[in-house]
Amino acid sequence: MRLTDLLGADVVDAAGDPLGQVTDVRLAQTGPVGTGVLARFVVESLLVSPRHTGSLFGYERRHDQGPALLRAAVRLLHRRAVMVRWDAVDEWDVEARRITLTRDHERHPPEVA
Amino acid sequence: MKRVLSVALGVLTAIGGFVDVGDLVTNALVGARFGVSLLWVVVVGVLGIVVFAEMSGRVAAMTGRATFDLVRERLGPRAGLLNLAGSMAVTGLTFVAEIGGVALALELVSSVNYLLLVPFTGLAVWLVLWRVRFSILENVFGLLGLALLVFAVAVWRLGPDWSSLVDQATHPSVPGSEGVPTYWYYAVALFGAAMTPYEVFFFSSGGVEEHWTRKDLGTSRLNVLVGFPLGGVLSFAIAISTALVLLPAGIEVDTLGQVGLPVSEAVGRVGIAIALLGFFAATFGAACETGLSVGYSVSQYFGWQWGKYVRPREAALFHTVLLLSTIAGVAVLLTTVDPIKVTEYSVVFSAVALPLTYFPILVVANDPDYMGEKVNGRLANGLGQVYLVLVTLAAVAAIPLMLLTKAGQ
Amino acid sequence: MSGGSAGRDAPGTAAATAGGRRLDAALRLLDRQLVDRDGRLCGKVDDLELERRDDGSLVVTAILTGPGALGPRLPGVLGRVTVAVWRRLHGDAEPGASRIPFERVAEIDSAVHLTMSRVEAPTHGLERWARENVVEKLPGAGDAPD
Amino acid sequence: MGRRPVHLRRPVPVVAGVALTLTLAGCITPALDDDQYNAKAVAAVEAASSEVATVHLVLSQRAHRKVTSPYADEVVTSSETALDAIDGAFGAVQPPSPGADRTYDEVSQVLGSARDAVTHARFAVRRDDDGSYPARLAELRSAGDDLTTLEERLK
Repeated sequence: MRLTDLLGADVVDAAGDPLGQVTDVRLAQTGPVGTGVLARFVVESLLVSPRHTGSLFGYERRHDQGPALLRAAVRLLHRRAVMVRWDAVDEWDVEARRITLTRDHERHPPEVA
Repeated sequence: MKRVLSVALGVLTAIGGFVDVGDLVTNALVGARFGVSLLWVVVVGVLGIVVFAEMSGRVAAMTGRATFDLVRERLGPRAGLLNLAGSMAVTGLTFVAEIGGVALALELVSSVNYLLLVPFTGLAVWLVLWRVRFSILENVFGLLGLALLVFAVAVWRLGPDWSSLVDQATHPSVPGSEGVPTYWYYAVALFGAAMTPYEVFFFSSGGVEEHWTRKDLGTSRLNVLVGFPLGGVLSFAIAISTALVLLPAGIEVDTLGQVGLPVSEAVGRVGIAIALLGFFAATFGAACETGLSVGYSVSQYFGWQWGKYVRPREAALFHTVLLLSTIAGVAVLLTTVDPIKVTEYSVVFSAVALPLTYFPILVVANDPDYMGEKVNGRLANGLGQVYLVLVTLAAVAAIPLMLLTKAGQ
Repeated sequence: MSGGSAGRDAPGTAAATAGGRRLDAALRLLDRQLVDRDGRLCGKVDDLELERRDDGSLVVTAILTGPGALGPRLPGVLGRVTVAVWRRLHGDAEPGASRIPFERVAEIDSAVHLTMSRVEAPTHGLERWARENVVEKLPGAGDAPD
Repeated sequence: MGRRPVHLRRPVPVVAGVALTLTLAGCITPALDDDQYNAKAVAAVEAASSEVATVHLVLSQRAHRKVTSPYADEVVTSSETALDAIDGAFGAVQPPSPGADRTYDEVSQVLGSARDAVTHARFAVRRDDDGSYPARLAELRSAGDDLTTLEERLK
């Protein structure tokens, strides 16, 4: 499997209602650090937004990144962006590029800091 | 002392390297047709290139990454590839114009038809790209380019009525003999000539070539903040000199030879010899810069090793691109297209391509993950946003104006 | 540098990964420059290989690079042509993308730094081809610029 | 990522195509009525005026030894070539009505004498014949005046 199998996949809740598509994948470092090489990364959560445009600029995840006009425009486009944890994924159909979330999944704000 | 010298050298080469064939032809042409009524565009354009070159230089110094490297990261591979194709079309066209400009300058010296000089010029450009160290290339042509200061001397010796010039320049109006769309067409062309995208590719990649780090931020800024505006003064001088000599005589510029006539008028034979040296240095230096910019951008998109800081065999794909683009540039000129016409189109298409380059730079220069505390301040962002609007307007207006005015006729 | 993206309040911070670094893959890893242990540039992060573990977790196992990874991300005909040409050059029927195991990653900042030399990198083929067939045929290819 | 439609695809080839067409097409397009023909006549006369003025300027500079002989030669020769192209391009346009034939005759005659004046200037510059410069300058001035007069009448 590839990262790009996840990116752009449709995300629906347990009832089949769409949340949008995966616009980014948050990775978390695991295991010991300081061995001279980076430890593994695991998929921690998915950034889900109704649209893709402009998400590569990162403004929906940062409220302090300028310039203001651009930030406002991208944040408006992505105002419904949410973060869902990978363990809230009930089913991932790689072929159909479709991810179904569990009934009790939680939606978090996408801010990084 | 050594530090002062190296800073001075940087500023001088930034001045001498500022003007290329696009600035030369467009400013001369506009001065001869519109007098000083379009000089305000040069001011706007020079401020714009200062704003964005400063950003791209800061990004290069802080991250070690040049502009196109980051274009793909921020736009993704698809939009990045489109951007690459558009930017390469424009930079390639400029490359053709510069090689043609060198050949035309040599024709004025040697009286040999420029078409015979084109293959020789192409070979010379390629040899410099292949063999000559980056700093030598930049310093030699930058310093020789200062010969264009002779246009400023010419203006001074022509002794214009300064108060009336200032008045016309600050209260611009469309001359009676020209249509409003034509005026705006040339406004867009001048803007494109001043803000040519390759200057930013080259400036940021040059920073990486010279291994800039955070310590070089001051030097890089000084080059941009002092060197570029003073380089813009050269553009000014060219436009004013043709406005003073060619406009009253009813001469429209369509050859490089005509661009030199105000200098011979005011300074005589020594003047024209210096101007020819300046033409040669400006076009040859810019031919190297645009050629390198093509190689830089393609390599940076795909992540290949690029640059003149390694041996050619260590950057084989980069050097293959340089070789092929030089051959292609020579081939285009050998079809006998008029290099001056190519130049006129290249500056207008530069205007079309401006947002492709400047938008991603503005985003990256604001990203704290790359830039740490050196992200854009209020001034850079304020100006950056204003210019983003301006370059978008120019890009949108360029083609309709070109069709409407039959390319400025 | 990218360490700044470690999110204090990032959702779902499990005990095992507490304090660990967070990276948004598309924003911080994808399309980033690869740099070998000698500081030479050797391609882009064109994709990442993911592997599903028994516990349901998804682990990043390798960086995918070169035409086999970039091709599928390009639009329509261009993407198909890239993959087809890659196949033809490669000789295998299904060459897949070139893999760089994630253990070979030393550091991620404005570039992805590897612990290997670019000569060992799987995408060195095209560069090698250009070197042997174009650049080394020209005089002075091995000289430092003067 | 494979299936999202791509919206941004076409501009580059279109832009390049337009550029190529405009560059290659030059300026010969048909004149559909007398007004268009007249506009082309004015454009041709204007362009010729600029060339004659160029030669006049460089010749007077040469007379005062402000410019080297090869440079003057280059400038004069380029203007001569340009005049040929202007004449050729205008002559290639079919006059749309018999009335326009008169415009053709007038323009063609004035362009012809402009061409002669420039050619004479070239002879003088290549020979570096100082004594003949005043006469050549006068001839160029007169050709230039004729062009200006005609341009104003056609407008």
